[in-house]
This record gives sequence, structure tokens and C-alpha cells, in this order.
Amino acid sequence: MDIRQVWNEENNTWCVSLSGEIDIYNAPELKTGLLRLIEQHKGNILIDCVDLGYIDSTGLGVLISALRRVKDYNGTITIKNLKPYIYKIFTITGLDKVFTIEVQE
Amino acid sequence: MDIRQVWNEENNTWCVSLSGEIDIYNAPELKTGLLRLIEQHKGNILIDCVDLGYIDSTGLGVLISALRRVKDYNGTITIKNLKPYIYKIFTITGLDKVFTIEVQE
Amino acid sequence: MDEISINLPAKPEYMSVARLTTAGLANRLGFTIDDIEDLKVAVSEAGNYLINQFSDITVLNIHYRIESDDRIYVQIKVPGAAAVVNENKSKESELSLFIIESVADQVKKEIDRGVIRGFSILKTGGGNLKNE
Amino acid sequence: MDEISINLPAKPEYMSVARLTTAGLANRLGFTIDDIEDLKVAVSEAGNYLINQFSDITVLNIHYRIESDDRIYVQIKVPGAAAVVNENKSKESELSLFIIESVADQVKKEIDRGVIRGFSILKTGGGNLKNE
Ligand SMILES: Nc1ncnc2c1ncn2[C@@H]1O[C@H](COP(=O)(O)OP(=O)(O)O)[C@@H](O)[C@H]1O
Ligand SMILES: Nc1ncnc2c1ncn2[C@@H]1O[C@H](COP(=O)(O)OP(=O)(O)O)[C@@H](O)[C@H]1O
Repeated sequence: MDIRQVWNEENNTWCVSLSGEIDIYNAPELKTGLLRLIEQHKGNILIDCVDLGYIDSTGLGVLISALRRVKDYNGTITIKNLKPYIYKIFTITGLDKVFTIEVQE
Repeated sequence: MDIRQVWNEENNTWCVSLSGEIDIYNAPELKTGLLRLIEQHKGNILIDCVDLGYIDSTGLGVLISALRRVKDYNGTITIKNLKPYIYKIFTITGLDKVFTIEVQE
Repeated sequence: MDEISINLPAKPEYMSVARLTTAGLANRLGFTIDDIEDLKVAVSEAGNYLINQFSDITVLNIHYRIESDDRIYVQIKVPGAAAVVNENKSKESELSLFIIESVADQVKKEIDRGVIRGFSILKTGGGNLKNE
Repeated sequence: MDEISINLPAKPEYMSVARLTTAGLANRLGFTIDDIEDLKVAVSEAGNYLINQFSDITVLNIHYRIESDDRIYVQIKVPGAAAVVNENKSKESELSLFIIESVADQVKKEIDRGVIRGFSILKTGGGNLKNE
């Protein structure tokens, strides 16, 4: 897994790119990473998953937990460029209703 | 593994593209394929390995056996675009001296 | 009918190995990309669940039984003696069960004294037969 | 020290699975692409050799012992009782031995009644220590 982020002052948004695989092994690292961003700027989060190959339940848990914190200050989390077979995992778990999601063509 | 071939009448050569992995499982298929070409036209063989990811000793055996047949009618086998780590297998086995080889940049 | 069995440390860092082995097998059987993905997800989540379930788990056993080119049974379990149940297991375990049930064609849970100790998952190459 | 063990049918079609599992492990350990490739080749050729060596072989056992992040021992062997030696083994077996010796840091052959029944291969992440 690799996490890259850019703070966009204009629209008060963290643009985060996730790549590789997120699973029970590295999800804690994702959690630490996201929490650090929220601490720095209480903004919205836009997660680009164009290079994300896999996410498991542990990774979803981290996203849920981040969303809870972001909602505390009325922020949003948007997920874009999800591969269809990963989007499927979001729909199975009902998380397609909780996050704003945009699927890869 | 996937084998594609084109007969080039002008220079009396079979241009063969190999892709995927060649191993003990599918090497027999490669052997049948090459022998069929030689039966059709007793020409030289130019093997493009740009998309070849792996070849094992069984696959090398097939190339050796094909070379023997091609040499019977004074033909040549040239191997081009080998990935460096596959070329290494050719050098280890001394086959870099037996075939004309060109490595990928 | 071919069988493959793998024992690996029940540690988070090895779940990627379990996924690769699973994908390699499903690929060899000629499963479609979607079916390979489903099986990978099912095996990985079953591993997650068991690692989460037992606080003293050390080994995971994954047993693949290939019934035909489009029919594979995968059993994921904690081999040997009972393990200590983790009382604070994380909420993601619920997600795991949900996901496993959805991507597999059939799931049997091996329950012992009220605790899931293993999963037996059927996946067919012809897509998802069942869906609830 | 972690250990992984896999039993798979000693059939040509499963050597790709052995390679994927091996690559997944070496990748997890953080081996370089070249070292991953070397280990994959060594395991695959050891499997080829044994499949070629015994005419009644049914199972291959691959046992990985991870001594540290850059040091792995892989044992590839025919488990259980003796197998019937194949008298017409193909010439590629010579190539296999050659390749294994070159890509591994160390190779021990388990020889029984004059026949290789298994290999124990050491590969370090720090490149090829040995080279004849
Ligand atoms: N509805 C849910 N489904 C699955 N996992 C969840 C759910 N709610 C929370 N989690 C996960 O369970 C864990 C505990 O959640 P939470 O109480 O928010 O703790 P934390 O403050 O550590 O994030 C977190 O890892 C979170 O991601
Ligand atoms: N020097 C060699 N090293 C490795 N393998 C070889 C060598 N010579 C031949 N082979 C392989 O051994 C097998 C037998 O070779 P050969 O006598 O040419 O039989 P065939 O006519 O079936 O090709 C073939 O598969 C061939 O590729």
C-alpha cells in the first residue's frame, strides 16, 4: 500500500491517493495516516482509488472510523475511481450508501 | 502462454511471439506449435519474447530441440527482446552461446 | 480430484500470501477474473475473521479441494487444539461474515461451543449461483 | 521464525501455483525483484526435477522457513514413502540442477539410495552470496 496526499486550500479538501492492497496487515498504517491529516486540517477528504487493487473489511473499518471523525465537523469523504470489483465490496456491506462513491469506467 | 506466428516469405522467416509463462505444464504445447511451423516452411525462426514473463528448463529443452531440427536444414533461431532476468537463465545454462539473443533495454 | 493444503502463520502479514496462492489456483482452473476476485476475498476475510476471533491463534490451515475445473471447496480453519476466544474482537468481524456470505456460492461455518472455528467455502467458476 | 508449508499435487499444472506462493512470500519479506525471481526459479526447477525423477510421485511438499527478513530456507521434497525412480528421465533435469545451483545461495540435496529426493535451498535477500 502507498498513501499520497495533497492539501487543497481552495476547496478545503485533502486529496488522497491510495495504491496497492489494503488489508489487515497495513490498515493500521492507513488509519494513522488519515487521522494525521484530519488533525492537520479539518477538511473534506477525496480519496482517489485509481491504483487501488484490493481493500478488505479491516480497510473498510478504517474508512468508517475516519468518516465518523470527519462528520463530527460536518466534513465529507468522497471516494473516486473505484474498480468495479472493489465497488462490489462497498455495495455488499452497504457502504455505498454511507460514502459518496464514483466508480471507474 | 500464448503463441502467435506470421510467416515472412521475403526473408524466409517465421516471426513467433511468445507471451505469458512457459513451464513444464505448457511446454509440450510450445513444442507441437514450433514443430508444426517447421513442417510448413523450412525457414529461420525469430522469436519475440517482449511479453514473455517466465521460461523454465522444460521450455529451454523445447527451444534446444527446435534448434536441432532447424539446423538440419541450415536454418537459424534468433531470440529477441528477452527480459534481463530471463536472459540470465540462458547464460546460466550456456544457451546464450547456442542461440542468437538480443536482450530488452 | 486434486487437493492443496497450506499452513501459514496466523499473522496479518501472511494474508497477502494466502490471497496470491488462492488467485493462482483459481486462475489455473480457468476461473473468470470476477470469480478469482470473489474467491480471494472470501479466503482473505475468513482468515481475518479467525485471526480476530482467537487471541492465541498461531496457525491457519487452508485446504483446497478441486472437484472439477469450475468447482472448488476451500476450508479455512484453526488446526489443532482449542484457542482462546478474543472477547474484544473488532467490529470488522461482522463485515467479514457479510462479505464471505455474499461472494461465495455456499458457506458452512464450523461452530464449536458457540464459536466459529472454521469456514468451508464453495466457489464455482460459473459465477455466483446463490445470492442469499 | 515463521514457517509456511504447502502440499500440492505433483503435477505440471500446479507449478505455477508454487511459483506464485513463493513470489508472494519473498515479496512480503521485501526481497528485490531479482531475488524474488531467483527464488521462484529455484523452487519451480526443484519441483520440475522431482516430478521428472519419480514416475509414481503424487504430492510435493514445499516448506518455507523464514529465518529473518532477508534469509529464507525452502525445502522441496517428496513426502512419505519411497517413489519409483523414472529410468527415462528427460535431459532437462540436468538443466534444472544447473539452474537451481546458480540462482540459490546454497543448495543441499537430500539423497537416498543414490537418488535426489529433495532440495533444501537457502536464498538471502541481499543478492546471491555464492556464485561458484
Ligand atoms: N458499523 C461498523 N462496521 C464495521 N466496522 C466498524 C463500524 N463502526 C466502526 N467500525 C470499526 O470498528 C472500530 C472501532 O470503531 P470506533 O468505535 O469508531 O473506534 P475508533 O475511535 O478507534 O475508530 C474501528 O476500527 C472502526 O473502523
Ligand atoms: N543439451 C540438452 N540439454 C537439455 N535438454 C536437451 C538437450 N538436448 C536435448 N534436450 C531436450 O531433451 C529432449 C530430447 O531431445 P531430442 O533427443 O532432441 O528429442 P526430440 O527429438 O524429442 O526433440 C527434448 O525435449 C530436448 O528439448
